[in-house]
Amino acid sequence: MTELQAEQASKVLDNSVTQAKPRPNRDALIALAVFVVLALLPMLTSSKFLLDFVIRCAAYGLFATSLNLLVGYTGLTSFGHGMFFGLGAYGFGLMMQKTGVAVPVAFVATLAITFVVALVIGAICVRLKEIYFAFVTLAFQMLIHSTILSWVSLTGGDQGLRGGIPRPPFLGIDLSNHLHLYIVSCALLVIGLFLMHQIAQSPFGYTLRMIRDNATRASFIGIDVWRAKLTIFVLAALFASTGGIIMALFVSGAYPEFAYWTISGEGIFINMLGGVTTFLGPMVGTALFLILNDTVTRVTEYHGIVLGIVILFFAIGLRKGLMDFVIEWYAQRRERSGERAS
Amino acid sequence: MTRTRKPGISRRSTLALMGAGAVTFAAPWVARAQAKTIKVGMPTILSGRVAQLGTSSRNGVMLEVEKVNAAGGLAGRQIEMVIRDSKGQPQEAARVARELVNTDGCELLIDAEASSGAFAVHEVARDLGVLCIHTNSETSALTADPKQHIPNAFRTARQGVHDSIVGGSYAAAISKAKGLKKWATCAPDYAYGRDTTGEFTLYLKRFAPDVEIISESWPKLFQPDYTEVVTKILQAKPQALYSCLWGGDLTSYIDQANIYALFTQMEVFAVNMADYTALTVVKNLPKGIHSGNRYIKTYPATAENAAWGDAYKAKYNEYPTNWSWENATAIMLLAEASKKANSADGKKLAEALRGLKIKSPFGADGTVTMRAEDQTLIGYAIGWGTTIPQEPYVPEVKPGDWKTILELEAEWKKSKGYT
Amino acid sequence: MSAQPVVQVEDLDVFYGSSQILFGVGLSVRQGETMALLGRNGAGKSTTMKAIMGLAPARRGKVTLRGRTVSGLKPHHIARAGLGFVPEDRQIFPEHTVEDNLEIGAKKGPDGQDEWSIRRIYDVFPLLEPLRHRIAGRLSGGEQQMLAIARTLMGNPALLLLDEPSEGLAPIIVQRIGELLRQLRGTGATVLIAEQNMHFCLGLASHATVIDKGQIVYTSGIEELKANENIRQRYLAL
Amino acid sequence: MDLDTLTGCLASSACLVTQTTSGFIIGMLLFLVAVGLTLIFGVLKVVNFSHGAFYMFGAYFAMTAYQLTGSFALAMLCGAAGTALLGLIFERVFMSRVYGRDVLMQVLVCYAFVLIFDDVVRMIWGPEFKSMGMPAAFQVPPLFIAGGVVPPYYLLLISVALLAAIILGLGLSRTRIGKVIRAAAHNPGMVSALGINTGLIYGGVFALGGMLAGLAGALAAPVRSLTPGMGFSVLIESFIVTVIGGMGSILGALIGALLIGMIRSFGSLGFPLFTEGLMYLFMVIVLVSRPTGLFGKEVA
Repeated sequence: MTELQAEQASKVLDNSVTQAKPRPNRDALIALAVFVVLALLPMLTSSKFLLDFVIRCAAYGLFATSLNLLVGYTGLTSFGHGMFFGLGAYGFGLMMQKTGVAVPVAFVATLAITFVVALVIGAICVRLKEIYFAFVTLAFQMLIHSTILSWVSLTGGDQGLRGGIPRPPFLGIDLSNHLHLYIVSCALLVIGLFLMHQIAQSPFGYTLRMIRDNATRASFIGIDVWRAKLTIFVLAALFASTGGIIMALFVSGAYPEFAYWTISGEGIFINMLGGVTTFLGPMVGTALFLILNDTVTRVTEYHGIVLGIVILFFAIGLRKGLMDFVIEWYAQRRERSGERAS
Repeated sequence: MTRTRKPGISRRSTLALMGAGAVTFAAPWVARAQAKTIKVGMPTILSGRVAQLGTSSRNGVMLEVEKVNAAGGLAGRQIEMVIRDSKGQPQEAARVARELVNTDGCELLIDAEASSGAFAVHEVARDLGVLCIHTNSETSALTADPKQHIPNAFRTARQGVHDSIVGGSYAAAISKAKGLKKWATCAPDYAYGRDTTGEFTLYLKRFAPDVEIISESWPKLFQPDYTEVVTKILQAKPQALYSCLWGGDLTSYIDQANIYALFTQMEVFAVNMADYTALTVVKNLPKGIHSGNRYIKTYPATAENAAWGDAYKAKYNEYPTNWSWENATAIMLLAEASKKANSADGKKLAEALRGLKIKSPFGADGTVTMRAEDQTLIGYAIGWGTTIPQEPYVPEVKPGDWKTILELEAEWKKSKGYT
Repeated sequence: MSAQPVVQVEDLDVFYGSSQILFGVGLSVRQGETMALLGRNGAGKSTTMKAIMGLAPARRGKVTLRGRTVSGLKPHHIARAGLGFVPEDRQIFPEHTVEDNLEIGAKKGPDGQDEWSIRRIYDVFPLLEPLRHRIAGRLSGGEQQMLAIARTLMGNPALLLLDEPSEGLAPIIVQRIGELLRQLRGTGATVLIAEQNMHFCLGLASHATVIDKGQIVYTSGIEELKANENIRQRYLAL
Repeated sequence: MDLDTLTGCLASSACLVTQTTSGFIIGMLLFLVAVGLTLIFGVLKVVNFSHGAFYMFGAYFAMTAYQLTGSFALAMLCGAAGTALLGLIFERVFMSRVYGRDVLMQVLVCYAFVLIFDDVVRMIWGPEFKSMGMPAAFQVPPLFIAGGVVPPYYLLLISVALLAAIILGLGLSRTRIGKVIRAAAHNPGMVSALGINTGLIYGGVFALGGMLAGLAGALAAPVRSLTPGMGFSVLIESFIVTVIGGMGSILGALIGALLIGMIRSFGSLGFPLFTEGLMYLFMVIVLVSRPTGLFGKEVA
């Protein structure tokens, strides 16, 4: 980040600091309320399209929000975050296809695998700064993608995991039932967002912001920067992996595209669309991105041009994500009305 | 945006009009005749590296849909195609397929995806139970593997194993005649390339047991530069080379191998050469490359086939591709099945499709059959010949024998544990 | 001395972010003058220099160079209009040789003057000549300062802006730089020097302006400043 | 793995010559693309993700010019000049707005143009792949040098690329404009305070980088198929090259490109199924042991 942006970003975040102290109970209540609303949605509408949309939002949203923990909160520009999305999808899919364990077991085991892989890769990557961090994460992503393509006997190569992912019912939940899958995806999304919000608002979260703004100063006051970066790298990987698992369940398969750099690129694009200075920016970005993708591919096969122009509008025209823009606009309005009042 | 080429304008605007007509402008008109129309969803690849093939799939379908609609549609219901781009990404293909059924109300699916997309759409078909015809995936396992089998999915594409049996026996005959013992292979490093090469060499060795594979190259799909592959093959000094590179990769490879004079040093068997997308593009096409037919209007050498190829060319100003005929066949089969079932209902159509034999310009004997046991197409024209640099490109095609193909296929299935 | 000032600065306001650094700064330097801009550390000297050069954005105010308004122009336009800037930390190109540095600085003056050649630079800065093929990053601080001044002179400026030329240099080197500047003054050059080191300037400048907390508080000839104990005590004592 | 073939090749001079030249061919073409990338990064501090598009446009421009005029030399010229102009416009109109901004913003602007440029090519030239064809002058049998096979066209290709490398190297170190460019890479603010229009330098460097990529595309056009999106795999490989060699270092780009060429050339003998992976692995190793690449400078 440039200094100016870091300054802007920290200003916005500082504002929210003074207003909102970590309030886990209140957050939990909000999360619960959101979940209830989402869970009641199928009763109001019979549109499978809407449910599909929410499921995809859950997969991409967890992925993009976790990327923002790195990009927006810690200043770690990862170009390879998609590898954990792919890892989640493949880990879960393979576990279900090859071992036939129960869904929750496979879920936890996949996160455990992600944890180990992220720890190893992270330990190597977080030593590097800025563009070099970006490159080395990208290189790892390509290496993993290449491995998936080459290791045909395990991964099915370019054709992905074929034959569908078995989803035996557990605890009365049957994930091959669309509605059940929907509810579980919503639950994972809400829990994931809640946890990430707790991380962001915790003292550790403020350590991360300090590292982003000035890593040298942070290390002067006794923060182990490497350790903090590694911790958030691994945590973010876990949430990205969860997103991958939801995606694997949604398409009942896993494909090399899930571990390709384009997924990381889309994650960055989503973050830019929604804005990186607010916690919910990436969620807003996810919804925007999916709506944009779905409608544009419907209308024209030249969607590259349309998407390109939209990106340019945000990057050069607006110069910030939508949520950043909204918040700034709101703050300015409040300031102006404040002036008028005084 | 300026469009430079004159012929391009007319072709593209036809495409645009057609696409728009099918998807958008038709909507109000359709609304009035709601009960009469049947929506058919078609996820395919309209952007990215293989957009050309996706476009040709769409062309193949639309050419036939017009005929079917003019003749009264499917059991009296006009077909309305809803064609969407999946960008070649499996997860998008799955998403689009779901959306086509769930939101757009499509009652049938034509899955014009490449292999990985086809497997993704296959899962959607399994989930939703909608009638789905895979038109492009040649991966044998899609229909041969009983684990994949679902009653509502069919395939109208050629099958890798059929191709390899014919190619293997053709190549073996030439090997014996010319004493070609040392072979090299060069195939794109992905499932299609690996499977096809494996099966080809399997049958080559079966028919000509003294053949030996002395060198294998596995360039990446869409690799721009094949120099190291070409020189590696030159080093190995084989007497013959097999390759299942296709499209732009094949033409790149030929251009790059040409300047090393590779084609004068060995017999080349390139299964995907005899396709107009490659034949018309390569500027200095070497003489005498052995190739399997993909789509070529002179084989089968019938008036029907030539007429179909010309009609396509007249309409789209380019020749059909392998994917074109495969997609056209799907519509032809659906039309016949709806006549047989006197219904456009997916379940009834599926029932009618099983074992259905129809007249077809692409049939080896003028007919093609949707085999009931594994719901895949057989009896299509398949053969090998050698190329010349100008039309008709492959003057003589030696047809494959379907009796042998079916026998060996059954044996192959057994060896894979599929039966 | 001509009546028209070479540079005229009026009412300059500069902000960094939301904090204001300069408050209505105004000064002018006439042909042949050497003006010292004096003030404590952080008083706004460097910012004033940068604002004149177009490197710091002025929110309000006007800079006129030889009768032409240059405020708002890009730095390279301002340089071509005749301003030569020697920054505080010298900013020589460390990977280039001494001669390359001079070559990069070479350009004609605003009226097409071409008084400075590499040859003449070596005549005026004889110390640089033996170093001509040396990588500039390996020079000593004093040598780098000389090179920075020489590089700017290669652009034939009508006015030379020197930002803290004595900073961080050993007294003996400072003395040498001082001699050099006196020599330049002898050639009729017009100079604006920002300095914290008052004594360095007293023997060098013809006029002085004192800045404090972003505002100009005093302007006079150098002799008057020497005589004005009060100002020196209030604004310039360390 | 097929180590026998590899060791067998290393023992045979014919094989060594052929594979080494093939490594050179791959490497030098890659160098032309990568050097533009590294130059743009070095001076503008922008990672130009749209660089592959210039390679693509170079090839298409060359093909069209060749079809219209039948002159190979004109085709090369059109490929290079057309992309230089495109680079200049792209930099002045769009990239210049995101200098000094977040890396993400720059990447996004480039990403936007990757999408846009591919679609523009698809609109103008159609989605089908095309072939320019080898000029008659080069449709000659290959040469045999020490038992190795070398096609004459590739000799031309290597010579042009080498010439470009030499001109570039000398130009940057010996001419005033070259010195100014290097100075601007180091300290653009000071360069502009000396009266030099850095915007012009930036535009020029971008045009130069685009031109080199376009020249590479034009040189590749007779032997590679042309299709929208063809720049992508070339871009990825050029990235590996610049990252290995060190972002901003021209010598690094040369060495990196040749290394990748040799890895590809000999790797395909020894590790036919993992040649691609070999490149990434090498990149990871270099990045981990020397984050700034082999010839990169420590960033301040």
